[in-house]
Amino acid sequence: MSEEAVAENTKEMKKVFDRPESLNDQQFSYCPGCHHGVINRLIAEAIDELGIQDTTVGTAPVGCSVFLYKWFDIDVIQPAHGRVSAVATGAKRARPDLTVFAYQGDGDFASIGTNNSTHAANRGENITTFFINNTLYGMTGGEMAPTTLIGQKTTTTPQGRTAKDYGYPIKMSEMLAELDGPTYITRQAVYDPKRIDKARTAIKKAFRFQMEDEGYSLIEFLSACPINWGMDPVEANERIKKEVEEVYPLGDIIERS
Amino acid sequence: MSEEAVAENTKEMKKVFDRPESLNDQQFSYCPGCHHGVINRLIAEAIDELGIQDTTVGTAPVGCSVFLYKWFDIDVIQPAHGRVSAVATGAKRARPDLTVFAYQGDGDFASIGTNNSTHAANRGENITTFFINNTLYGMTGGEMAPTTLIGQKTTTTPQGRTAKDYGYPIKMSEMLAELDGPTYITRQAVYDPKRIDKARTAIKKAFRFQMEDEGYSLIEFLSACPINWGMDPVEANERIKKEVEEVYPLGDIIERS
Amino acid sequence: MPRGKIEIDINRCKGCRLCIETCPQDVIAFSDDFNSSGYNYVETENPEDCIGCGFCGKVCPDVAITVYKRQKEGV
Amino acid sequence: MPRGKIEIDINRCKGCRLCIETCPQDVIAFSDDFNSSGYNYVETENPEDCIGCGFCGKVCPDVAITVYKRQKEGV
Amino acid sequence: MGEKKLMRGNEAIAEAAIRAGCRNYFAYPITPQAELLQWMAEHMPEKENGTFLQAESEIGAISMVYGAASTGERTMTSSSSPGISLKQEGISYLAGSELPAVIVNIMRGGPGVGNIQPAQADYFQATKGGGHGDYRLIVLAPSTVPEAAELTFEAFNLADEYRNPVILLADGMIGQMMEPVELPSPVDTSDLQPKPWATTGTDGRDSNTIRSFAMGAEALKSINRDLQGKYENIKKAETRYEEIGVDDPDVLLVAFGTVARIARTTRRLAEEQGINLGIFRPITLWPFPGDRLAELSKKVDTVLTVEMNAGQMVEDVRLSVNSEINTPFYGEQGGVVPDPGRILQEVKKYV
Amino acid sequence: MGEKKLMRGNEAIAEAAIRAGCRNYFAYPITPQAELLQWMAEHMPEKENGTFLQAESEIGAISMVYGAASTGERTMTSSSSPGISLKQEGISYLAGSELPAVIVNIMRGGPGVGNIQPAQADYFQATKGGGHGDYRLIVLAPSTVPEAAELTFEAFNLADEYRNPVILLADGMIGQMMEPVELPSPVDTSDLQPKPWATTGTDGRDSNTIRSFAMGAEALKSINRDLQGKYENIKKAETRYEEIGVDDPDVLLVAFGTVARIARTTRRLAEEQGINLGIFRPITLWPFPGDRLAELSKKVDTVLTVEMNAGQMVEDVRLSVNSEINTPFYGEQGGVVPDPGRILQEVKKYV
Amino acid sequence: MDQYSTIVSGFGGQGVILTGKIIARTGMEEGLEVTWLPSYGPEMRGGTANCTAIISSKLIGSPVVKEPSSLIAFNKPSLDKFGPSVQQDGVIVLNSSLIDDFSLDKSHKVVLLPVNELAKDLGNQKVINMVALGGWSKATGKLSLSALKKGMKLTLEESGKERFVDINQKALEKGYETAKEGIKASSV
Amino acid sequence: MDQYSTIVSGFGGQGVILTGKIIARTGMEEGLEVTWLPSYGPEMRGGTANCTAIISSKLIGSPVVKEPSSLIAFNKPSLDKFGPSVQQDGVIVLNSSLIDDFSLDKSHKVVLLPVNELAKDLGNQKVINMVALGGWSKATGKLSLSALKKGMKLTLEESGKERFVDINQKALEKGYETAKEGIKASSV
Ligand SMILES: Cc1ncc(C[n+]2csc(CCOP(=O)(O)OP(=O)(O)O)c2C)c(N)n1
Ligand SMILES: Cc1ncc(C[n+]2csc(CCOP(=O)(O)OP(=O)(O)O)c2C)c(N)n1
Ligand code: SF4
Ligand code: SF4
Ligand code: SF4
Ligand code: SF4
Ligand code: SF4
Ligand code: SF4
Ligand SMILES: [Mg+2]
Ligand SMILES: [Mg+2]
Repeated sequence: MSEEAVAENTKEMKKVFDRPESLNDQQFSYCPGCHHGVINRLIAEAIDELGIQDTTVGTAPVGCSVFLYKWFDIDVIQPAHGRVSAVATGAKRARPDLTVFAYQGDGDFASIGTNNSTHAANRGENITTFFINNTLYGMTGGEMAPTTLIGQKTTTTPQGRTAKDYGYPIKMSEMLAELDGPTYITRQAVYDPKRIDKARTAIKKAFRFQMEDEGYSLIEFLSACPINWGMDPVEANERIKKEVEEVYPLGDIIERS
Repeated sequence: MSEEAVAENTKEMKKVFDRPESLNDQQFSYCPGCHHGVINRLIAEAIDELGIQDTTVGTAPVGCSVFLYKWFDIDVIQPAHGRVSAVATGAKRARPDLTVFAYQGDGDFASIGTNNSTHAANRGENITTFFINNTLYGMTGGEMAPTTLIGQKTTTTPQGRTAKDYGYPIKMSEMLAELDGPTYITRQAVYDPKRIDKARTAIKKAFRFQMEDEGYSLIEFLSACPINWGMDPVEANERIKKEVEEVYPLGDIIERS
Repeated sequence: MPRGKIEIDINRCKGCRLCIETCPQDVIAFSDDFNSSGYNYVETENPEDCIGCGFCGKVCPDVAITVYKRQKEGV
Repeated sequence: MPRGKIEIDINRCKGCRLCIETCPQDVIAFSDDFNSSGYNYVETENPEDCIGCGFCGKVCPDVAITVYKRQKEGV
Repeated sequence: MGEKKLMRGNEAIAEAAIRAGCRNYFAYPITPQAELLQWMAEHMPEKENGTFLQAESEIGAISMVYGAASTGERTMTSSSSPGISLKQEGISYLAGSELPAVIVNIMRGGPGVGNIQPAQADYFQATKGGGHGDYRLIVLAPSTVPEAAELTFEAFNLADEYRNPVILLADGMIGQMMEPVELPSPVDTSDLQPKPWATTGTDGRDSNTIRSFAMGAEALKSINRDLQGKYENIKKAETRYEEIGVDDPDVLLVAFGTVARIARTTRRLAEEQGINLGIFRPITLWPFPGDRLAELSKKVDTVLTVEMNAGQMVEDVRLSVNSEINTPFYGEQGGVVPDPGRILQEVKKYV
Repeated sequence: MGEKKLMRGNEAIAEAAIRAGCRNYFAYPITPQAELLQWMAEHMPEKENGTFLQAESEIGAISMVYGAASTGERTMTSSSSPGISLKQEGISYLAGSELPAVIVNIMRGGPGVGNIQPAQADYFQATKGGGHGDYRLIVLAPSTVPEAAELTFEAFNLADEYRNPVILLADGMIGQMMEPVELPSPVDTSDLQPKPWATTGTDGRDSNTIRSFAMGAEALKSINRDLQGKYENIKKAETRYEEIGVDDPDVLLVAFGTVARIARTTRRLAEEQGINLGIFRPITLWPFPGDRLAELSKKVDTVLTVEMNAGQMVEDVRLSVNSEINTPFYGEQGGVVPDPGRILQEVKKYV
Repeated sequence: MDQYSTIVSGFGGQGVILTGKIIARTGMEEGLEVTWLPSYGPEMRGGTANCTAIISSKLIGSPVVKEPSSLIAFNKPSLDKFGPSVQQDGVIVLNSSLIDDFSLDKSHKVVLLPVNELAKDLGNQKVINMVALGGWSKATGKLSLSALKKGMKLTLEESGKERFVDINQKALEKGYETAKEGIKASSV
Repeated sequence: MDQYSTIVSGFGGQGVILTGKIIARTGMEEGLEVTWLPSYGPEMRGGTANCTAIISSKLIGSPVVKEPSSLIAFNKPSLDKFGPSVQQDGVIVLNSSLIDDFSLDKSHKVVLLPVNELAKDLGNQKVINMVALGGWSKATGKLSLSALKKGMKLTLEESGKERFVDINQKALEKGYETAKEGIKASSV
């Protein structure tokens, strides 16, 4: 359709869905069908809606979201792998007036960063953490993560993960919910519009807790990595519904405000 | 009483309590009334009773038990602060035929070492961990640990720990019990003969699990640090009963064999 | 006259197929072409069926879709 | 004749008082003296009351006590 | 200035940091710097927006410093040798991201656990880069407690001016001993230079990023070139040293920190025996005052380096002076503090 | 030996380690060494008692190595620059405890995240001690994939012989490239020398302790003296280098690893222009072959050092040769691999 | 043979990496010195990939080349990036299915191969790379078709992909044959 | 005044650290250069403690001394460890309540003070250290009793322990007075 035709046609139409303000006009470098993109957009939407673009500082490390600083039109700090929770803690403690979020892969949050993640949660740091659980290390070549499911083949579990040798899929959200520090912990998915709406609501809620000085929130996202799962994006969505949710059930885990 | 008199008198008497074989003839360097000493002895007794003195390797780091290698007549590795679970993992994986234990303070296990501790537990490493929770850093001068109680004064919380600034006493045992890896997690105390007997039974059980290839065991001990608590040893015992147990209840948390 | 309308930024599209699967009206389909990044992008095949539900935009991981919806009378 | 008996290694003793508190028979008490490490150690004050229950040994953090118990007949 | 207090080195450093406007201190306990945390725990909460946080680990602490520094606030961490080793990745990140921050290393005997006695065996780590990649820290080595306070204060200014981490390299003796200190007057934090590069929320301006990442080789090369350029500037402007009796010495002794103060006693003993011992004390270990040392070395046959390690700074000494000059080394290790008389024995070998 | 395979550097290193009897490998993924883990994940479980364990972090990995090495088993970890920085405390512990272990660093651009392109900017860290305290690693720098395999194999022997950690210092290019490799024949692990010092359960003998701790200063000093003594022995026995065309060169070029192989192309280009370019390639970066270099340097006016960093090994070059010799440096950074022609330009400045 | 270097470049998924490996593997089998070096890194995520293979009768110094002897370009960005650096009289094999408009400065031997169509004819889009490699063999003459077939076979076998040997053999042949006609001088 | 160094040594809990600090604090108040250095470390756990205080009119080089000018020894191990290194003609204040048998080689000025008993007389075992310090003042003459009283007062006040000033003052006096009689030459 020609541009004019679109213009013509949209005259009486209202834009109901568009790129959020808090995203720059940059193309994501994620693979086709990767949920990082959806989650990035949802966070940007929440920032827009809460009107905090000017006062938000994101922290996002290496991992497939290594270019997050390019995509968001907000101030961004890029910590070392795994240190995001501690870096966000430092930024928030230094400037409690800012809204600070931590964006972390499962390798980052649940493996190398477990110490920093756990203690930020236990201290109830007034930050908002987005924990992208795609059951493996996307960036470095699809290695096992502590979140990898039993039987799942990855480049470092070529025969599939066995519990005997490599332990069990780690349930960080449930584990951290045992602590007294966190205010809000929830697990979300983004494979269909309904789930996406719920996830968006959760993100806003988590930001609001921070703005109201209520303390630590954690949103775990079950996230598809079609490329390393060796699936097309539609199959990858199915896998989340059928297999990943089995191990990591969706929903709020705690809310204590 | 003269030596001869003792000899005379004990003729018809049987030794019912004596220094265990697995301890050397060295004096502990712990302060008066410190529970490290009791726990060390109980571990040595368990090793004696299970007949594993020759095949046991202990790992024990810095902290007040820094001289553990001197006191035990077994092979001992001294890891870096916090790395004990990982070092024990390495030793056990290399030599699965050995019985490997990890002896860790709360600073070690629950602060700097949280990452290594959590993942050893999550992998269900076939090791036995003794976690000495004295609610602070004994060795370095009585600083706050993540286990410090709310209100407790330490050298780094001179006004008493507040939840707002420093978070909550971390319940490592409950937290790790949320994972699928561990086989046996229990919390014990050693302030009276009854408790001491129970603790001893727990230690033996944990070693047995390892010997039967059943996987990861964790025994948390509520341990008195009279010197840094600013109490005499008897008061320190009372504190455990009255205050510490309130936050960290005694008893088995999981047992899955 | 269609109730909704979408614009696809074909250079952002990576041909992941998620919008196609999600559209309740089968509005979207693969194009025959590849974009400058080498992806087989999608286009609107049945624009007239679009109801402006926004599902495609929501699921698109590359924020490649803008959605318009005809406003009800009096809005 | 006492049912039990203990030996205290006074050079190991650090005078923590735990054995004194725990002994059901009040057998143990502080000595007037200090050992070579400067601790006010403990000694048996009422040895004849000892029942060999072993409590003192169990609670002693410095493994300073050896406990003997008179054996029952026929053992 | 003005008030004179008897303070431990650790306490003097902590108080000097607070007076320099540091309001964000993150650390983990370790001997022999534990009193630094204790002072901060006591006094930081008294300050407006003052943050004392005992981190979960040294890595947590350096990461918190990274976060706080990103917002442009003055921030510090402290530790001792093993803990500083744990911070190496973080230090490389701070340097690569050009973040101002102050790191205090109260060195103890190594390697490994070692012990908790004073040592100077982390010279290489501090000056040549214990972390990965080409970066430099400004390394300040105080020789007395008052100087420890002074250099701590100065460290914050240097860090801000050059957007570079600064390390205060002292040893357990300086951390533990007490001396009379005249503390610097507190700065008014609102007078500090604003930092337009900091991540403080965009508030209208273009967004800022704090990172040490550049995907392409050419892009990272150019970042590295800029860093090296900055380091050259620092070399030119910030090299510091102290000279004692270097006009016509029989032997020139080079030492830093604790050893340099001990050497003053040696100098007195030498004098009694008619030996003129010159002392050259680098205050900045990086940038190393090599040019000045080269000049001074022309007056002597022997430049003797004394350190509490197996021979580290001596490499920089040798790199500075002509290879014809004799450059022996004497060191003690493992927490042994060299005795002034023992040093004199070494000196006498070369007169 | 015998079979020739086309292998990636990372894979060749992994397979060589297995053939050297390494049965305990612990690591954490990082580019550009990820294939090393992948190879181990695939092949270690095929071996009897073979352990591949992806650790929770680099610190976990080096600690597991500490544990496995304590039992006397051959063990290895690998990583790339930022991950190696995280291991510095652990490495200092290994060295202080005199544990044999092999550490592979496939270097990338730094500082901080840097990028994942090849670099040589961790020379200082590896050779001078990135961790705390006075210790030394044996540092082996392969220049080709076959040599990476060979030196990995050798690393295990050296580690055992001297009870010392050995680091294989290569860069992303060597890790990623493929070349034909003749692999060493596998050792029979039961033929390896027993290690009576290891913690394997007492089984009748006196108990063993693995530690790096000595409370008293004199005790730790004596441990340090012993370590230094061992290092002297290693210097004498294990210094390795390669020389190409050093009989009567116009200029002597010093380079290690990837740069040294590139310099061979430069040498060919130089030859075409009638310039005789000698190449001196240290294979052991520590111990640095300074004595041999000093000898060779007598034949030339200029010793040109080329590195993929801002100038690190060049310090060891300058420490080795007489200060009258010209010792310029040319470096590339950030993942830029120097071009043979560009190096020639530098060379020509000095003919 | 003097050092002969080839850059293979295209989108991820076009078989770039394998193509380079087969050149190196074949060279090795022929008794030559060889190196192979991939580009690697996050640009892989949905982006382009390239690698460099060098074969030589003498020891190979640098595995990186600024001016390759030949180029196999599967898409336009690849040609734009590497085309200009190919040596005078060097060979450029380009995928004319995706690259329709280009110009080159130096005098190159350019092989235009519609590899997508040719692969479609063979019934498998995955073999576009072997079609191109067949063309490269013809145009460069550095490794014979039969040598490449053997090298390809060995390479696939070593990674457990024997079942694809046949179709790839056909693709190599097809490329070789087609190139006979398709070789043109620059600048077309 | 030339450099004057004092080692104070005893069990943990005997007030060793504070004693040294008061010497340094007093010296500073008197306009002298001072240093104070504690022993530190795990030996503290129930073990012995010691510290070195130096006062001098000139800049102090090393805060560590191998041969101290004086020693205050609260127990036998302390005397054994440091006694032999005290300078010729140096002062040794020793706690005769705990040390009953000793011998020394050099000619020292030895002050025998039964500090435990003297403190008991004062009704507070905690002040044994000030009793000893009073004796040290008398025997060394380096810092006057009144200066030490002031230094002690300042030190206690700075750590919020004003309430103990009185009793400690009495202890200083008691030590000073008692020492008048108790000074003996070595080797007793
Ligand atoms: C210290 C350190 N170790 C390892 C790496 C390599 N690395 C980069 S990202 C990453 C993990 C990526 O996995 P995850 O956090 O799950 O993010 P994803 O890519 O899956 O979104 C790793 C191991 C690094 N950059 N730094
Ligand atoms: C990397 C590192 N950080 C800090 C220290 C200092 N340190 C030694 S033991 C210890 C903690 C002791 O506390 P805990 O583990 O609870 O043992 P405890 O002494 O209470 O029994 C610390 C912080 C160290 N040795 N290494
Ligand atoms: S590798 Fe996986 S997580 Fe990373 S961008 Fe691709 S699909 Fe997303
Ligand atoms: S400080 Fe506490 S934990 Fe340490 S030995 Fe003393 S009483 Fe025990
Ligand atoms: S808006 Fe709804 S109907 Fe229209 S194309 Fe998108 S998904 Fe289909
Ligand atoms: S969801 Fe987006 S990226 Fe995926 S096919 Fe549709 S428009 Fe393209
Ligand atoms: S054995 Fe029992 S009765 Fe005897 S002294 Fe001990 S506690 Fe008292
Ligand atoms: S319990 Fe042991 S150390 Fe404590 S007073 Fe009794 S004998 Fe002494
Ligand atoms: Mg992931
Ligand atoms: Mg503790």
